[in-house]
Amino acid sequence: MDKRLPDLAAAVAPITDGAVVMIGGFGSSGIPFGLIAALLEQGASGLTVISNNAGAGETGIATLLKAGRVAKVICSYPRTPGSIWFERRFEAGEIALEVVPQGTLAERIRAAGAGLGGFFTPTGYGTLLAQGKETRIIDGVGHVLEAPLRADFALLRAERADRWGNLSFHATARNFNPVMAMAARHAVAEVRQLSDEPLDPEQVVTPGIFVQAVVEYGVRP
Amino acid sequence: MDKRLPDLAAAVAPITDGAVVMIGGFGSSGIPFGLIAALLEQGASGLTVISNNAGAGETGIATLLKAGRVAKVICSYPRTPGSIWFERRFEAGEIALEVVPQGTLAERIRAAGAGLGGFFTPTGYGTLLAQGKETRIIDGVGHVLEAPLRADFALLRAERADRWGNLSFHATARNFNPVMAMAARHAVAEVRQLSDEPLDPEQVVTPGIFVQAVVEYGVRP
Amino acid sequence: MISLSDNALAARVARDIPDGSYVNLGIGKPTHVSAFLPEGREVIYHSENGILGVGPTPPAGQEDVELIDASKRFVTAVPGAAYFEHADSFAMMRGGHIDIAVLGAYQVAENGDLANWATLDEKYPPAVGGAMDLVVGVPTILVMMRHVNRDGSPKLLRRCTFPLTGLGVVSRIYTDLAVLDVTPEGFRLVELTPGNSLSEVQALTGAPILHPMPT
Amino acid sequence: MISLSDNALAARVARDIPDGSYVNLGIGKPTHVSAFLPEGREVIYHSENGILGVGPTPPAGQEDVELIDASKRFVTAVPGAAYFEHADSFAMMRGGHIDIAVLGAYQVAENGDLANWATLDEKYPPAVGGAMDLVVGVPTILVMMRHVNRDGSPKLLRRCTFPLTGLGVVSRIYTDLAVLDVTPEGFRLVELTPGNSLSEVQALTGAPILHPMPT
Repeated sequence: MDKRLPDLAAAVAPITDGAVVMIGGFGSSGIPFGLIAALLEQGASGLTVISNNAGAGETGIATLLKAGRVAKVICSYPRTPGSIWFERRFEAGEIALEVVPQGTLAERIRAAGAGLGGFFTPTGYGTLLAQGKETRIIDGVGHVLEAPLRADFALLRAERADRWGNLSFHATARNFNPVMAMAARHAVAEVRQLSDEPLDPEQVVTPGIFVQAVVEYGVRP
Repeated sequence: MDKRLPDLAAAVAPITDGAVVMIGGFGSSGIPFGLIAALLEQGASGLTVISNNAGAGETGIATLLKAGRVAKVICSYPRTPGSIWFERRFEAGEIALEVVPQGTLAERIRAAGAGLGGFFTPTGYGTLLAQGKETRIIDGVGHVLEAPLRADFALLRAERADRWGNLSFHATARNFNPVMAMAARHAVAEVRQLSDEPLDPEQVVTPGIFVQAVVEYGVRP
Repeated sequence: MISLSDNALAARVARDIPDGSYVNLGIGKPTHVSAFLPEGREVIYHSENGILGVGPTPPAGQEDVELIDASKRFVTAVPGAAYFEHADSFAMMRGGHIDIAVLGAYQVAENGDLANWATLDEKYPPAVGGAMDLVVGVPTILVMMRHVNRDGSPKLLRRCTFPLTGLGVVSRIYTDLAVLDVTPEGFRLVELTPGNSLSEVQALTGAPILHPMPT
Repeated sequence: MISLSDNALAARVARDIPDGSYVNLGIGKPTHVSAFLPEGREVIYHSENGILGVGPTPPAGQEDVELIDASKRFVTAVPGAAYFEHADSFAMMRGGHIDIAVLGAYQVAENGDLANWATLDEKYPPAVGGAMDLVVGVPTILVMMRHVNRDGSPKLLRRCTFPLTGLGVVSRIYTDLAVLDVTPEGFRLVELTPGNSLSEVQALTGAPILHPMPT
């Protein structure tokens, strides 16, 4: 078993037009900039992107939005300062947007990865974001029923990986990467360092069973 | 902030008659034998115990069952070889039993800790353990609605702790301990070693926010 | 009218954070509260992007680009810190483990409703972040904001007009002009910024302010 | 009738585990399958108590009392192993991440229903463990069991009489007498233990066995 790939292009090769792609990261940390650049190069379009943010400036997800590759964004916070490409595409009506409270986004992704059919959460009850959703009062508190959120692919950023696909992370670059690994049919991680030795089993954050391929991209942005 | 306690007796002192107590462990690993012995000594009775197993031989939870301190057991597998005290109390009709599929048990505990109102799981659909529960077909698959499971106290076993209550574990002694820490109003961990230095933040498995007290119990069973 | 500076307001909020608390500081001005914590208190700051134990801004040149807070500022980690992933981070928030959250607001209503994520401008894309999770899970929600909008219109209202973040969730509001509690009867004065009168502040508030507690 | 020994049956199951699989071996006899994996295959064994990469039994005196498998046997961890907590472990099972599970059974029905957790003895406390989670999440469920009960009565049936573990979940059954697939039409013979005839095996089976696939 050896999940190591030789380059970023090989890692994104399976992604097809119209795919649902989760992309890890929060703000500027934990974003797989190398894989996103390779995906831009590769050319797949009509993508649904699931991520916390929608890119900033001319980097990361913003490059996919600029190039018109994204049909829909599912995220909690598209309005990072400098999200000009998201704003342009949104104002022009060129992309669909589903805004999800951040914890519900993480939990919907986890539910998909954990094989659950949905969950009741108090988050968002009584707000615009619960409109059209099933609600229920549980122990006197209003709850919203939320569905699992799965993807065809996940593009992840990690610190180290071994040939089994076990991942460790660095500081707050962990964020959405572990849950997205669980929820995608095919999860690919760019890592700062591929390790010839197995990671310490006590220190594995994402076990390799959730990761289909790893590739080294040594740059820490 | 210093969550370290001087002895096991201090750790179990707040437990009252009739309390709901989660107890970590699976088989013989990750069981807080020191805290259980202290609880036996302390004398609280009429307890509801939530744990994967129901004790074996004359050790662990079996000592509480033998002493008649347990009114109800919620677990997945009470029938570990040698669970004689569970079997005696059960056959005599002296304890109530709720059997929960193991993954549903872990997930119900996590749901309580994560502030969720419940979840749909395919586990157990169409079986005796779904009788009386709400069911729903989601994407063509039968699901059962399961409720969060919370506790007044959690008794945990960990490898190391620092004064902030951060925990690390050893091998398969991790098991239910991290989710139980999340789901109890007051979680207490016995640890093989109290550390004067803070744990490495990358290697903390259970962050101290979930742990109210830690006490050293150096024996590894 | 005496209006507290942002720093003075942050210091006023910091005074009310007890020793030993787990606290989430919302993005923007609330992040400054930690700089004003009185000496001798140990408070653990949570940031929803996966850290407990947020420390001060690092010295220039020593930033770790992968160690940031929810405002995307470079931060440090204090001794006793822990890193974790997003589902665990929001379990801390939604599950009632964090003691206090300090949030900014567009509007707060006298019944404790909070509006802090969307305006009525339909061209502006909505962005909710983690505020909705905080308000349902954290038992004490402190709001820190200017008392009025730039045009002088009130932000403290009988009912919010902007889309809600949460229903009946606010415990206390700290503004540049006053501190108010949300009670079952409505806003109740806790204190006035020294130099202001209740009638002056009432005139800038869109709902009645109840008599102060006897002191 | 030729009846495979437990070891021979474990070896027969092991032959069908492809290289690179993630496999959960149920408690009891299925745990022996790993000892018979053909040379040259790397298979990662999952145990629901929190380990991927279960290795062989340690030498006497080198046991780690906190490193056990779901059968509560002392085990080792192979290179590439990982430890995790229970909710994550069952996410692997329920979420479809494990490729194959090998389970024991009291009864299997021709529609793939599995009964392996409770009998009809009401005095005996029920104990379900993790089997219900495995069968809903793992795409390939292999059952490994004796073909008949000790009293000679069949365990392969038109419908189970014991409480079910899961509905329509079994892919293939390996017994001491034969290997059978569960198909939409019912049990279909894959192979007979050499020396046995289909009619002999059919006589010990509580549902029709369809003609073998043409070879």
